[in-house]
Amino acid sequence: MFQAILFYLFSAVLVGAAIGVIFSRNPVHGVLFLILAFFQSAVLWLLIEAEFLAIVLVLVYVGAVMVLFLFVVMMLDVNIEEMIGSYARYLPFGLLMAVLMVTELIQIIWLRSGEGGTTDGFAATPEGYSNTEALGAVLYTEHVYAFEIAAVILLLAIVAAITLTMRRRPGLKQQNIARQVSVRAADRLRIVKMQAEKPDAEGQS
Amino acid sequence: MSLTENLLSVLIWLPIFGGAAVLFIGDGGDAASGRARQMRWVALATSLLTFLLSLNLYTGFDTATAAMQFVERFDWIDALDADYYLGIDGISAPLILLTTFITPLVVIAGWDAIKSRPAQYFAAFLILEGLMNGVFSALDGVLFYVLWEAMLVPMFLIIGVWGGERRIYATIKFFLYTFLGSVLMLVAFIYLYTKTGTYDFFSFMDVPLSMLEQQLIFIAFLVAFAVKVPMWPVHTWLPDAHVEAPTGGSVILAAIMLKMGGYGFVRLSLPMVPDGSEYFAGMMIALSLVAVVYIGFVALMQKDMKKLIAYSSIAHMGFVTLGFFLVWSIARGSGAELGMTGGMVQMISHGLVSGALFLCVGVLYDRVHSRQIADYGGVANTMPIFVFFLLLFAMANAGLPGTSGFVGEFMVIIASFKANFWYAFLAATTLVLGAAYTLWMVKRVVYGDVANDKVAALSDLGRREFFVLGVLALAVLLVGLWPAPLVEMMSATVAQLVEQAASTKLSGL
Amino acid sequence: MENIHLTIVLAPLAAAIVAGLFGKQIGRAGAHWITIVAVGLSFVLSLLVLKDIWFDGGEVYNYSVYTWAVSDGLRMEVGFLVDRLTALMMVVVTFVSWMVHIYTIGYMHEDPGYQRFFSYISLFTFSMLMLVMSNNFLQLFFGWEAVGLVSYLLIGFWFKRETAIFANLKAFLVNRVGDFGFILGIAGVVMFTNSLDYATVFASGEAIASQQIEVIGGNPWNAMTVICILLFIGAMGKSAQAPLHVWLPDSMEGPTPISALIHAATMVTAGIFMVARMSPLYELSETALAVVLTIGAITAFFMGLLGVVQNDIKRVVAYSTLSQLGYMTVALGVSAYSAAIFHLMTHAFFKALLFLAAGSVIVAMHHEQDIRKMGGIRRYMPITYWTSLIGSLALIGFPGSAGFFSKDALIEAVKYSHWAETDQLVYWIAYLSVLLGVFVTALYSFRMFFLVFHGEERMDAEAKSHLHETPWVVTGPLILLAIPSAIIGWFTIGPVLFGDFFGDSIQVSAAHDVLARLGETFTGSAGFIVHALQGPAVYLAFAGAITAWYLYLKRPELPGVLRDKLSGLYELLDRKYYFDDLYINGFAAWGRRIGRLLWSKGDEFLIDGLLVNGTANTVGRLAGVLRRVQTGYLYHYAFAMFIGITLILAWLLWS
Amino acid sequence: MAGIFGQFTPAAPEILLLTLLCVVLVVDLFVEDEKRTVTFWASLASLAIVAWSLLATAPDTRTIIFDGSYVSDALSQVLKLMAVGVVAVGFLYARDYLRQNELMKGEYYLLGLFGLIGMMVMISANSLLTMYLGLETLSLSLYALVAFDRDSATSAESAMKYFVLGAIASGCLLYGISWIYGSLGTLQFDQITAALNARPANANDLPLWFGMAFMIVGIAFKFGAVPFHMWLPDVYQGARSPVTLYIASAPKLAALALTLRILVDGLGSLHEVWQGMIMVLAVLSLLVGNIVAIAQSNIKRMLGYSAIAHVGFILIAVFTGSGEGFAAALFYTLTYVVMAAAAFGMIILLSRQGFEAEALSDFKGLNARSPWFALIMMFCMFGMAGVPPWVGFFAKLNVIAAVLEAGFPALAVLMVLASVVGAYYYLRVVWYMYFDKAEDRSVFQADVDTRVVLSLNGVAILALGIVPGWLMALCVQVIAAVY
Amino acid sequence: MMIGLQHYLTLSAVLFALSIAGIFINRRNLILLLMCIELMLLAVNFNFIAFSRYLGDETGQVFVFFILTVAAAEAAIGLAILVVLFRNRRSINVAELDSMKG
Repeated sequence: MFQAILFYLFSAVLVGAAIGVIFSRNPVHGVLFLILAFFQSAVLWLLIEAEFLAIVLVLVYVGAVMVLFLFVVMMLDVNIEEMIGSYARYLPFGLLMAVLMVTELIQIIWLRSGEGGTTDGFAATPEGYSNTEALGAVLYTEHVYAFEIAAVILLLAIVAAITLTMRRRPGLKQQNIARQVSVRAADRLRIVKMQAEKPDAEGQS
Repeated sequence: MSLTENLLSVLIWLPIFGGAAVLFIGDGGDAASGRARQMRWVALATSLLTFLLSLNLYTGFDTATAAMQFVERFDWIDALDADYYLGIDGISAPLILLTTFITPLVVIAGWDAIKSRPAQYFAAFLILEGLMNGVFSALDGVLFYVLWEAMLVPMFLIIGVWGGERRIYATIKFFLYTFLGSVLMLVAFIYLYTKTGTYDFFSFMDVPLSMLEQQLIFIAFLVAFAVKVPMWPVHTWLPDAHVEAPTGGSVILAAIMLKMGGYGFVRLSLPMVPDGSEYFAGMMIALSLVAVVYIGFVALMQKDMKKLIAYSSIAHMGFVTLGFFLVWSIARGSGAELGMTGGMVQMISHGLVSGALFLCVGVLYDRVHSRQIADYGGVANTMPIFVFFLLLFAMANAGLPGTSGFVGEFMVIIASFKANFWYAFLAATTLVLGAAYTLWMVKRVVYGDVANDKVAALSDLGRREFFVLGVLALAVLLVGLWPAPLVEMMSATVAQLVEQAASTKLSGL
Repeated sequence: MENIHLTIVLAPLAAAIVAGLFGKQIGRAGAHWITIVAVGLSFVLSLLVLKDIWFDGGEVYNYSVYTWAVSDGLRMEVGFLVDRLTALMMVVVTFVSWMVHIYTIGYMHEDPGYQRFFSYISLFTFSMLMLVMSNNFLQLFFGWEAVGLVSYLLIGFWFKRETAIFANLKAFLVNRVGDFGFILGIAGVVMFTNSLDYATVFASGEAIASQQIEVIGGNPWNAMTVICILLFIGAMGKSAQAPLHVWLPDSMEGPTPISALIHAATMVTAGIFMVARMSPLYELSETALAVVLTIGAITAFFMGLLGVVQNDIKRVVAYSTLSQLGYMTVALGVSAYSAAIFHLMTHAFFKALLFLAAGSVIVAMHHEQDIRKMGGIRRYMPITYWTSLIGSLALIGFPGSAGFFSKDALIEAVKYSHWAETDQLVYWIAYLSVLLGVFVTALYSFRMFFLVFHGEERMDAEAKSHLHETPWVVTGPLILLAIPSAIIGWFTIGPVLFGDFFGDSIQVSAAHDVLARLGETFTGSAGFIVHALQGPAVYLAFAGAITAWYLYLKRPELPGVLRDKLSGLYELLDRKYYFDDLYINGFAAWGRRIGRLLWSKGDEFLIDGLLVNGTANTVGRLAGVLRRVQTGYLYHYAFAMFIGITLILAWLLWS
Repeated sequence: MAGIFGQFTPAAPEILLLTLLCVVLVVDLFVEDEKRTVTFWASLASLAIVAWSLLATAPDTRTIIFDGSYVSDALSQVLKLMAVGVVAVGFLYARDYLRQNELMKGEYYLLGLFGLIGMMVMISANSLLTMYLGLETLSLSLYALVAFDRDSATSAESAMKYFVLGAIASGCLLYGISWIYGSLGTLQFDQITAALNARPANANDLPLWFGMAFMIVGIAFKFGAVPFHMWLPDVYQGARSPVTLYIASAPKLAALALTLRILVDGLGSLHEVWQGMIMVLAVLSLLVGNIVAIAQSNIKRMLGYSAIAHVGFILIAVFTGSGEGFAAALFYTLTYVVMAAAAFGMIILLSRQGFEAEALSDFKGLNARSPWFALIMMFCMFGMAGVPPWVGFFAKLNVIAAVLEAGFPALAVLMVLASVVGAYYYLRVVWYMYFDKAEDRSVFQADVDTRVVLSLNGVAILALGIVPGWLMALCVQVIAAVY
Repeated sequence: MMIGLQHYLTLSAVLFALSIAGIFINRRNLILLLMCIELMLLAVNFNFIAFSRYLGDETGQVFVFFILTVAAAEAAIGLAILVVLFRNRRSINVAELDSMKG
């Protein structure tokens, strides 16, 4: 029962945060609402004993990705006034779609799920079960291939992000240490031989 | 590997490779360059050689049998069970001969007339020739269809590149119209394939089919062939294509490509779906007669010579389909073959006559650059020799006995009388209408006093033009005066066709 | 003998080809020599054939030269049937043709198309011979159309003249209308006999007559009637029977020699010949004969009437030809085929003579053809005058002339024909027509004769100064034709009409055989004249001639008065019963109108505009609309995706 | 190879590719901008080695390794080889263009190779997890590639659209996977099949169907099937031509693998359920693709819509659910990729510094400028239009045969009619090339090797059409070996 | 009543639907779109974890682990593209991204 109260409480906040995300006019608020949503999710995951992922979600996701979001929002310095737009026009459509989608999903989750809409709690985990250990056990054995691909994806993300955002701006003054060090006198000084006198008048005409 | 064993392949591939060679020799960007001259000679030599080789078809042809001759068969696409399967019988051999006969003439006719990119022009015609020979000899559905469609491409380019002012509209219309027609045939082929597991025409002929299947397949075939023939009311691409096409294109289009439709009916529709064909025979006859009468009237009012000849082509091809679909209306053994033979002869004759007429218009067009009847008048004053030929072909077009144009019409009218008096009555209106539109045009173009300076400045036929028209004139007269060899060539096959058309495929179910 | 037949046919053809294709090389003289020699050869050989078959009792030749084509058991061959009818026709054709060839040298000597002309008339001779010598329907049709072709070419010989090229197109098309029926008739023959061969077809005549054909549903007609009428439509075209006669007067646009040859003596009689040839078939259909008779009678009288108001010298002769052709057709209609052929033969001579004489006048008058501008030419052109007189007398049936025998026999035949018993209406139409026709014939013939040769000289001084007799190549044929026109009836009436000259080539059923009945009283040519003097025809002819004399020589102002008094009638005649108006403003104009309508409304608007381009445009428009769905806005894209998902889910849930 | 690594042998190409990619990455780091071709050649060499390893390490039979994550079978071999080849050809075509447009950076090749890894993973995926990861690898490289020209606003715009929509699509795919996982308790295709077959007859399949529907959304998006196609024209147009070439060619192979693996390997027993959905998508694609393409004036965009139409054909082949249909889909995809490579190769060929040959009118008068390449482009166009004797015809023929075999004649008729509509816009290119006067007479700046390969590519379209038998037989064999 | 699978699934469904609604409603800011996508992935994660717990099978959680990884990479690339876009256009307004259409 206590669990149920917690579930409903956190769920309510989660949904509220989600609504906040989609309706926020200021992207900073949006990111903050999203962070709130992730926190609520982490708690809900803890409730069903998915501890490892709950922690990962907070540490990795909120700690890194959301910060990245925030960072970009700040960096782009988007004019918030400009961003304020009318939701009204597409709100009905959006809500209609959302309601339809929820209705359809509820249909299969509750109304047509065979057991008549009742539900049991999750089975208890066996004694001495460690979520992290269990995950670790399969992650590096059964899913090693996937794990490697995930690594590739991260590498790819690095390469891609650098490709897209790193740019040498033209006109930017840069030092090339190697060239500075390896410089020789001949590169710097040019001795030009010239005639001592001015050319004569005929030559000028 | 002897020539006769692989004659058909040679007739297909020799022009294609010749065309490729012509393309590679090129014209150096200048129609008068030495390279262009070489290229022309290669083109001519290829087409002439093809013609000479094709004569073997005639000499080696056994008229006594309806079976396929000069058969070649190799595995081609195992996954589809489609073979490289060639062979000819009495209905395809004359058409191949017609093709190989007309192509050198077209090459000669285009010798000097084509100024821009002549190499591509000649190459297109040679490749087209090979493909056309292929269509007439293919006995495998996939092969047939491939060649059938591939033919559109050179013609599309010929009209589009060397055509008149509205060439793009005309050629796109031509392509899409005929493409639309043929894709349904493809569906029919594949359907038959799913029934038989092979694309062999003979297994298509043997497989029993229900009435509904036959009707649907017939409609699919009909769309393909009716467009090609063309039958009313899917004929409107033809006048446009003809008008805009260069002379050679018009000639090939009229002389051979239209025959594809008629050929398709006898090669595919009648033997493969006899019951379906019988079911629709009444409609086909009606459409044919509409073509004869309706188009006759329409042709009367044309102001453009090519358009007029194009419309007259439609009317004449109406006789072809009329002849073919009379089979079921005539009591057994009393003349059904006559109608079909008439239709076949009409195809050959129309090939010669309309080709020649288009060449004649081309002769005028090259000099005056107008196809409008109103721009001419009194050509007889300045071009008597040309007028002689034009009159001959006009008379052939009007179906005068002694010319080839008469033979088919005569046979078909006689056969249609056996079927129904009114069929013959409407068909025979062509005697009046055909003469009316052809001779009225002749009157306005040829006769009268010299109409304008351009006509006054006309020079009579050059050597090449004389040769081309002369050869065609001889052919027209030969077929008109002595069609027996041609008819004999077809007779066994036609007899078998009538047999096939009359038998039912429903019983095997 | 086969070789002789072939030579007869092919010699003119060869000459035509040489003169036509190599005219430039052989020159003018070469062209006329080669054709004259060739046609002369044909004539001589034809005489030989006639002699062989008539005097020597030679056999009838019926054989195939080569097989044109065979299909489905139907043998289509080219072959010759040379019997007495054929032989007679061959002689007539080659003789007149030969005369015309010679005459042409003089008539056309200034024309630039000299060689071409000789080529054409030689070709015509060939075609006509093919027609008459045919032993089957196919070749008959070939010759039939080939003479039409040459006629077309010759009418339009002076192709710079707008009237000439109008006339030749008209002639060809009207002939084609006839041929339309003709080919259907042939098709009918094939349908019932599966043969094109005369002998086979004639042999199965009874079989055909016993069958019926439903042309209009529910109304079975006798097959023979249908076939014969269809064939006769062909004859109507070629032999210019009303209402397909309109081309013949216009055909006078051609040079006069061919008016003589083609449009008087030979080609136009092809229809008569054909029906005579088909006598075994026509005999089996009363209805068809009635049609033939009626059409012939109408043509004979009414077309003659038109001759009275014509002022063009050749047109007068042309209408006379129409009328005479009507006479022949009437003879066919009363089953007096021999009489028809007999009249055909005499007519060939005297009508060719008349035309050539008219041509002679025209040449002398420097191609002036209006008889109102002539008069008194007798003095300048004696030979032409006398030969013309002979021709005119023969035409009106002056006792003793060739025309007299044939026409009087014909009228007798009508008078005593079986129609008097079987169908009074048809009988009286025919009989009155031929009788009154005699008067009319005499009237217009002598009207023309007097206006041209007698009376005051109405030509201008310029023309008068050049007026003189034409050279011998013109007058020679006139004389040569005048001889048979005058006398040939004397020798031939007996054997041809009442003897057994035609043998089996013409078959008449006993009930119809009026000539046999007449033959019972026939005692010889002189007797025939005596007998004829007791009938009305001769007197009507005299009356006509006298009327002409009175109106045009004695009281030349009267015709004008009459014309004013009878202006309605005159208008009717002047406009040729409005046939031309009907055809040109009616059929031809409506044909063009229908053509334009079908083209612009059917082809261009409905099929091309709505269906073809309409479909293409619709697809194009659809493309324009559909591409607007792709707005470029991200949220619309997402929207589309989610609508897609939602619909799929909904489908899964609620379907 | 022996020991514990022996089991990795089938995956050797992927491993090699990754290794070589790292090598290229490092090499590229030390190459100066003027010598970027080194990266290009290094990439080509890597591809050659991978191709060799594909041939050398091919297992004879279907082999599943990595605890069911990875499968190697005939299908994967064919698709991977093709993908490697097409990527190599694309690299070659891109080289001159990149150089002229000062885009010659190693990243194009690197990202391309990353994408190839993604494709290979997808092709060999035997579980939904690896499939998803492969898909993401591919997608992420593509997003980056599209935005690759950092100075182009249109590129960035299309990349953004692609990214957002792609992310939504993969979200849907994941949602679907989660339902499948929840219903069957496994992610491996063979186990999914087993679980499906073992489920009780009266089981509630609705969650399964939902999961499948969401996954089909992912598949349809990847393929660009209507109504999940909206990104495709914009991306084709917005990306630089070499990138478009990349996107338009090889990923179709991966998409086919995605489709076949998920729908057939995994959910084959639900054939009746997905059939309807696929058909609706396919028919819509066919119609919308062909019709809207008519209205285009940008050739890349036009080819984008044409790709949508082709996807319709491929999906219809899959829809039949028969071995024949799958073989037809495989054949279609393989040949389409060849044609697309040649067509975009032509676009690249026509482009030059500062000039993107992307308007249809840029092809005007090509025949006068270069008859040979006009011919090649004509081959592409007629090939795509399905006109024989070019190979595109046989591709369509096979599909129609499969459809008729499955008993849907009306669908076959619809397909051919759509082809006729489609023929129009292909013809328009030919018409511009042959019938119109050239507006632009500049000389092509491509190197000989590019010209040769492009020519071969074009000729292959014809040659394959004349002798399509072996490839068809191969496809049939491959499919027969797998399904 | 215990809190079980279906509750979690429902919550996930609501989140999923909200993210969709967000994508529609938001016509201005691209960043918010990216956040909506994050929400969508969160919904998916809920599903996986719930099923994983329900089935007692870790694979689902492993999947979530990978989803998180990929989502991070995705966010990086997405934001990078966003930055590129902003540099070129000086705007991340969704409604202005319509230079290509039709």
